[in-house]
Amino acid sequence: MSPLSTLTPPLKKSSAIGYGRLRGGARYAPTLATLGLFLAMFAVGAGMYPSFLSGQVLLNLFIDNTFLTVLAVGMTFVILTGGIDLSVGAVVALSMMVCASLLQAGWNPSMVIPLVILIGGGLGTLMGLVIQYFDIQPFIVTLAGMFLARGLCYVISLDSIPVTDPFFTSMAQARIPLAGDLFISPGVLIAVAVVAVAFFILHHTRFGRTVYALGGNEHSAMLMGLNVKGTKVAVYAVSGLCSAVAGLLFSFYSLSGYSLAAQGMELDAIAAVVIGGTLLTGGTGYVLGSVVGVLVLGIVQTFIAYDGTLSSWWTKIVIGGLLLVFILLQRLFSRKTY
Amino acid sequence: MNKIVPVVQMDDIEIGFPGVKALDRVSFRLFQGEVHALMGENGAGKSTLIKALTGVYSIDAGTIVVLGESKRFSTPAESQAAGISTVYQEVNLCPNLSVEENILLGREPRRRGSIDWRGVRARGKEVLAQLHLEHVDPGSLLSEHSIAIQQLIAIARSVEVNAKVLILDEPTSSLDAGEVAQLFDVIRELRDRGVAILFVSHFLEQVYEISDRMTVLRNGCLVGEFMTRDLSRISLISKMMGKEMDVLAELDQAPVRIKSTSNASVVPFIETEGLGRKGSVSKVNLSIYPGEVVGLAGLLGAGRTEIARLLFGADKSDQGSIKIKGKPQKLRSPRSAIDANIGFCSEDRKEEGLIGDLTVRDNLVLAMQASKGWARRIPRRVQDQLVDEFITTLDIRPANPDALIRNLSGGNQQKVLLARWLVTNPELLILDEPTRGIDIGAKTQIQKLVAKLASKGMAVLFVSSEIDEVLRVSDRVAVIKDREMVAEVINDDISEHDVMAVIAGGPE
Amino acid sequence: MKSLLKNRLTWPLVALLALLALNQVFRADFLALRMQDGHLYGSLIDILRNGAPTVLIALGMTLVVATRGIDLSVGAIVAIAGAISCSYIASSSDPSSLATAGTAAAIAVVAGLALGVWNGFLVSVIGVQPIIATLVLMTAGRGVAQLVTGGQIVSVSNDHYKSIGAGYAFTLPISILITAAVFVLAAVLTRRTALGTLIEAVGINPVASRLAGIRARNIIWIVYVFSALCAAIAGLMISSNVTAADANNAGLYIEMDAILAVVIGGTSLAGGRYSLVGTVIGAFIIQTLTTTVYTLGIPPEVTLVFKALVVLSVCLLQAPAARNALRRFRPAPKLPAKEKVAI
Amino acid sequence: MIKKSMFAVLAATGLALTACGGGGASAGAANGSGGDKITMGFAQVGAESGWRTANTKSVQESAKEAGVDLKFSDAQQKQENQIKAIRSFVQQKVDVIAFSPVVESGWDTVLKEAKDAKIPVILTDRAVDSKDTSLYKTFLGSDFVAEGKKAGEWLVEQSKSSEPVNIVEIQGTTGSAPANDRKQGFEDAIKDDPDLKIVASQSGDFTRSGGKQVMEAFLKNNPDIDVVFAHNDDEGLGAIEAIEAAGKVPGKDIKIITIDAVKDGMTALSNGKINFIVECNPLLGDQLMDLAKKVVAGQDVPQRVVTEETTFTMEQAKQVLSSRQY
Repeated sequence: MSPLSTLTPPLKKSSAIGYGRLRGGARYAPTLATLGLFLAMFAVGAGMYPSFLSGQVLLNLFIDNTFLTVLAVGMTFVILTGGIDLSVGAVVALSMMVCASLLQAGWNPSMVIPLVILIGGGLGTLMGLVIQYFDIQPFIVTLAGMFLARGLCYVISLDSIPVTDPFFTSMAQARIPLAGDLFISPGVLIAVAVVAVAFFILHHTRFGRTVYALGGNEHSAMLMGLNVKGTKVAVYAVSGLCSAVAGLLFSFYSLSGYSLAAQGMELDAIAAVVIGGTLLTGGTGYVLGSVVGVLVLGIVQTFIAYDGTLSSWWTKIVIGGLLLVFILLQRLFSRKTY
Repeated sequence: MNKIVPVVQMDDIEIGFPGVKALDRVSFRLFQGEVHALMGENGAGKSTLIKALTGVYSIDAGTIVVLGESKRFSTPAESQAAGISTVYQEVNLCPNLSVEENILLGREPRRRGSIDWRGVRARGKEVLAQLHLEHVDPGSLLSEHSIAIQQLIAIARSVEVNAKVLILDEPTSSLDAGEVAQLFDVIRELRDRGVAILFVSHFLEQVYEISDRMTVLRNGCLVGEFMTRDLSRISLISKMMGKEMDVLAELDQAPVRIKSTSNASVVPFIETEGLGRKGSVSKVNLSIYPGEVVGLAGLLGAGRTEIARLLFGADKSDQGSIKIKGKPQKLRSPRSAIDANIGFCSEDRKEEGLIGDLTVRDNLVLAMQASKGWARRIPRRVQDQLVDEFITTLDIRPANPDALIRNLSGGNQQKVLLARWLVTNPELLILDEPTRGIDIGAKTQIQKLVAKLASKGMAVLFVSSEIDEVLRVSDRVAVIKDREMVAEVINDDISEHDVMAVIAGGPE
Repeated sequence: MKSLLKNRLTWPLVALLALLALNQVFRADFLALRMQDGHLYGSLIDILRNGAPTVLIALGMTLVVATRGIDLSVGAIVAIAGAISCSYIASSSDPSSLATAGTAAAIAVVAGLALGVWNGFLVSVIGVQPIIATLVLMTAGRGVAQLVTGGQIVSVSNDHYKSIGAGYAFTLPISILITAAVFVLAAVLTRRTALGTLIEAVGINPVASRLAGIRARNIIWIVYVFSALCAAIAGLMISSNVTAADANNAGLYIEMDAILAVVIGGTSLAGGRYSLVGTVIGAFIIQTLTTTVYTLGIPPEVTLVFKALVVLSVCLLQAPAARNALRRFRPAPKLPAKEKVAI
Repeated sequence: MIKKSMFAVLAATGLALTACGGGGASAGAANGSGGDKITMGFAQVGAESGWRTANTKSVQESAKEAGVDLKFSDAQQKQENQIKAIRSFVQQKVDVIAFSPVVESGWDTVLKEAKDAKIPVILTDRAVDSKDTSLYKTFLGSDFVAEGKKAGEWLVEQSKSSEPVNIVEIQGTTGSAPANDRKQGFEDAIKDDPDLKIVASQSGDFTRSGGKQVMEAFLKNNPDIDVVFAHNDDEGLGAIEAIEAAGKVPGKDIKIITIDAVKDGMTALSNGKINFIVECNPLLGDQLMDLAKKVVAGQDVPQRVVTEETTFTMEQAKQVLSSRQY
């Protein structure tokens, strides 16, 4: 409950200046609102189920969502420019399939991992090029990319392929102990590193600032002499790269390749980014907000698993309902007139 | 001076768009240390020529030589790399980023590959100070500032690069007198430092004040290059318009104001008492009578636009009251204002006026259609009648109702927007900067139209940053200062100076 | 000829015809129609009948997209409509009567309208971004449908109900006649009234539209309600076609098909100008594509790759930039979209 | 159940709205270990078909009868969700975990965690391909390959005469385990009979409308279809509609074989519209609870328990139809 009291001031502040134009502090309002809701949710869970209130439950949110975190990071880049990437889920599956099939064929992980990252980045770049140079809407190009990547999964194999490679197995089963008997997986470190790099790129490099400029006003960014074309292609490449990394993390997580894996994960990633406070119109948002968005989606699932009485359909309805609650509260806290 | 090699030399430039030749073998030169005005009516090809030089458009034929090197720009980045920096009329910055970032975007100081944010702040402050903008917080969002400040920040951005060539495309259209003077100081400073400056403006006085030389364009063709001091205003206008002097006599500068009939006995159409909105404006006591033009004068950012928006319900008021024809009324939305027979032309034509991808016809009847509701479509026959009528009376060109409005020039777009409200036959028409960024011909037409409308009994609220324009058209002038209405003067041969004195002196 | 090439409907139409021709090459009697049991029978009829739900949903989606929106919930609404009507019929005392079928359809349509009102409320009143607002119903809606059916496939045997999706009238499938009627309704609604112009205005410039006095809220509300209505009718068709409500799978991913159809038909997802005819062509391209997969005997594992390539090439054909590039093999001096041509 | 879940939502909503935590602690949901009552965490695949729902229902009802406290989690066909659910069961220290894997591979990590926490695991319905069989106690479920085989064997038996038989296959969801296995089993069974030939094979996504659309196309592309093999009843039922619409008689002009034996399928079978159904029994609940009790009590259980499944012809179907529960 104490986290809530620390949270109240910024919320109040942002709603107080709800009129007028967005001011400095209000830039963080949606993200802070989400963070507050996450903490509230955690408090409610802890109140309802005693074993909920444990550090490991919190850490499991990270362990179980490494891939989604990385996907959301890539998606944040794309959405910041005002675009969208629907292909990420399918590219995750493709990365897993390539990984699993090559490892099965006896390749060395030191060859497979760079190759997978290359394929992901390559697909992303390709989609970016089509979007930029043929001037086709990102929604459609990446939808086609989704079909293509998913289709290639089937072409590789219809059966699920187990991964038995020792490196992958060790990545999957290694436990990095923290204080007490708490632990995290190596994947969490990778995800955290990706988040850190993304944060650095977005806030401390010219490329990152161009991403924001592009989302603010593409035409102006062009007239300001920024490299709009290159940046636009690059964000899709980044998203592709992130999808590939997420695919590797998913491989570590599940030690298999499965052509139907990660279906609909693109919508989870988009939802996480938006819940985290990034506007789909571009220009506003933070990569850390997206991480909070992922945690929110994760805690909703944990909540449902702890409840354990929801039937299949009530699970769906509750997820939808909680999504709605988050959106509405976020609107409430960060209301902006137009 | 002729011996010196020009910084920029453009020869026989041709650019065509589908169906139109925008530039036809135009040549142009720009020398170091001069302010060169590019003159012409809307649509003469000024913007196109500038965009050819800044790499926004590719040229179809001709040569561009910058500092002795032949260039062919295909992106603004290339042009900027060659030392050419541009400030456009429409602020082309990113509203979602901070002021300092907008100034330094793409050129941020870096340390070991990472942006040096402290350096950004320091440099931002420095540049703002150069333009006497110390009061602007470099860390604030661009969108928090008025259009005028944004425009100055855009100039700050181009000052920052140490450009060889600085292009200012209508930089003053949203600045008030003080800011213009401030800007001109900066321009002279830069000129004396050896920067070649290309200046485009519709304000003749400003052009004569600042420029050394001018190039005149008409209909995409070159008319000629002149020394400013050798060319009289009247002959410049005749060169721009391609008309003889007697035709120009029509465009006299005498007041177009028609003394309104005595309306002492009439109830004001709208009357506000203590009207205001938190964080915006306050204490607005304004009444406008039928058949009267009331001007709103004040410095930029004084709250002129805010008052206009309150009277139209575009923003909700939270203080004071409004009476319409003597009856208290709340204006919660533009719709409620429209239902009360009020019309409003916004100062931001592009963002708040035009529906770019719709035709002139659709744009023109839009407000009327909106107030009828979607279910009752205005019959095509009636639409055609209205559109034809206004195309003729307002001289809208091209006279093609099916042209997309975004393809019209600024002045013609403005006329369509005016017509949008005129067809609804409003009792009060609020015009916020209706003549900004349009050429003299169209400007005079609009001023005359306002006078004519008032003489037919319409109440008009006329907002403009040009005090002389306000004085020419209004019967009364309300003076705004620091987001409050401070005075109301009957426009009885008062001068610009008088109004300035009120602004300077505060409430009487 | 030149204006024909410029017309934005030309390329989708060419793509559709090319696909049909491809089928004809592989199977000589593909385009043949014959009479059977008093109605027309053949692959073309199948395309019409099976494509009807997609066309219907895409029509609603077109108007939503024109206001800069998107409706991801249509698939869930399809499931809910089917679930409600079939459950009603299955539990009624007279499960095979016309009255039962009519009541069931009416209840489902009303439910669809209510869901549309809900979506419209979130988008226009609360101001939630459309993709997220409709994601709520997309997620929860299928759960609601399963709740109605108890997770089971509810089979009905009601010939009247069956005729909605599988019946024939005037030798044509009733479903396509219903779709045609909705198309006419949409066309009349948007072009005979001012709705179309106002939708486009709101989609192109919402701020200016508000200042011009357009009640954007109502307009946006109307399009979401219309979209949901179309989805509900499509839900009736889909469940009636197989005389069963499958809450889990009915209308799954149909939102993607519909959005594709809208875009292939030449309406930009950025809002503004739209083309209902283009959408219809786009939807039939997608349905024909499915049929082509069957005709050509493309194995299921490469079906998606094939679809991706076709979709991409249709979109490429349509994109002016791509056409210019193909024609001249160098990037055209593209005018930035937001830039007004200053002449 | 509905009431309780509503409460959970309302609690979450209300608390979040007023932004003051705590409160709803009295939700009263039984949790974790406690007493002699067995707590079972059950991670279901999803609710993707009627068969699956019957399966879920069976497990839930049997748990109630057997006095087992069931923690149910729906993975919505996603492996990662299932892993998360199992992990949260471990966290909650349930007595036994049962789950129907979404996919065969990739369970080692999470199952090891369960093993480390000394929680026994029972697989239902689908197997995992883990080499380490100590990770789970037993696998209870049907054999998809065998189902496909049974369908093929019946067909081989029926077509003794040496006339060529044209078969069309309507597959399940591309890439899913039942589709892959049933296809393989069927092909294995008919490969020795040169007269039996699969002339076309497409995915009908396990749905009626999928089955109908695929069958419509098959009928137009292939003039002589003798047999339809559909991977589940729903696809077969869709195919029947397409066959009838084409003016042919299902069951006579074209023979139909399906798998599952849900009620609608059995009805069609008893009406002669389907010729043969291989059963795939979803009612595993009672068997599962028995196994769970034994496992928790530390008794030995066989590694593999195959559900009792049979096949149905028209006559058999007529006899059992009235007693069919799902």
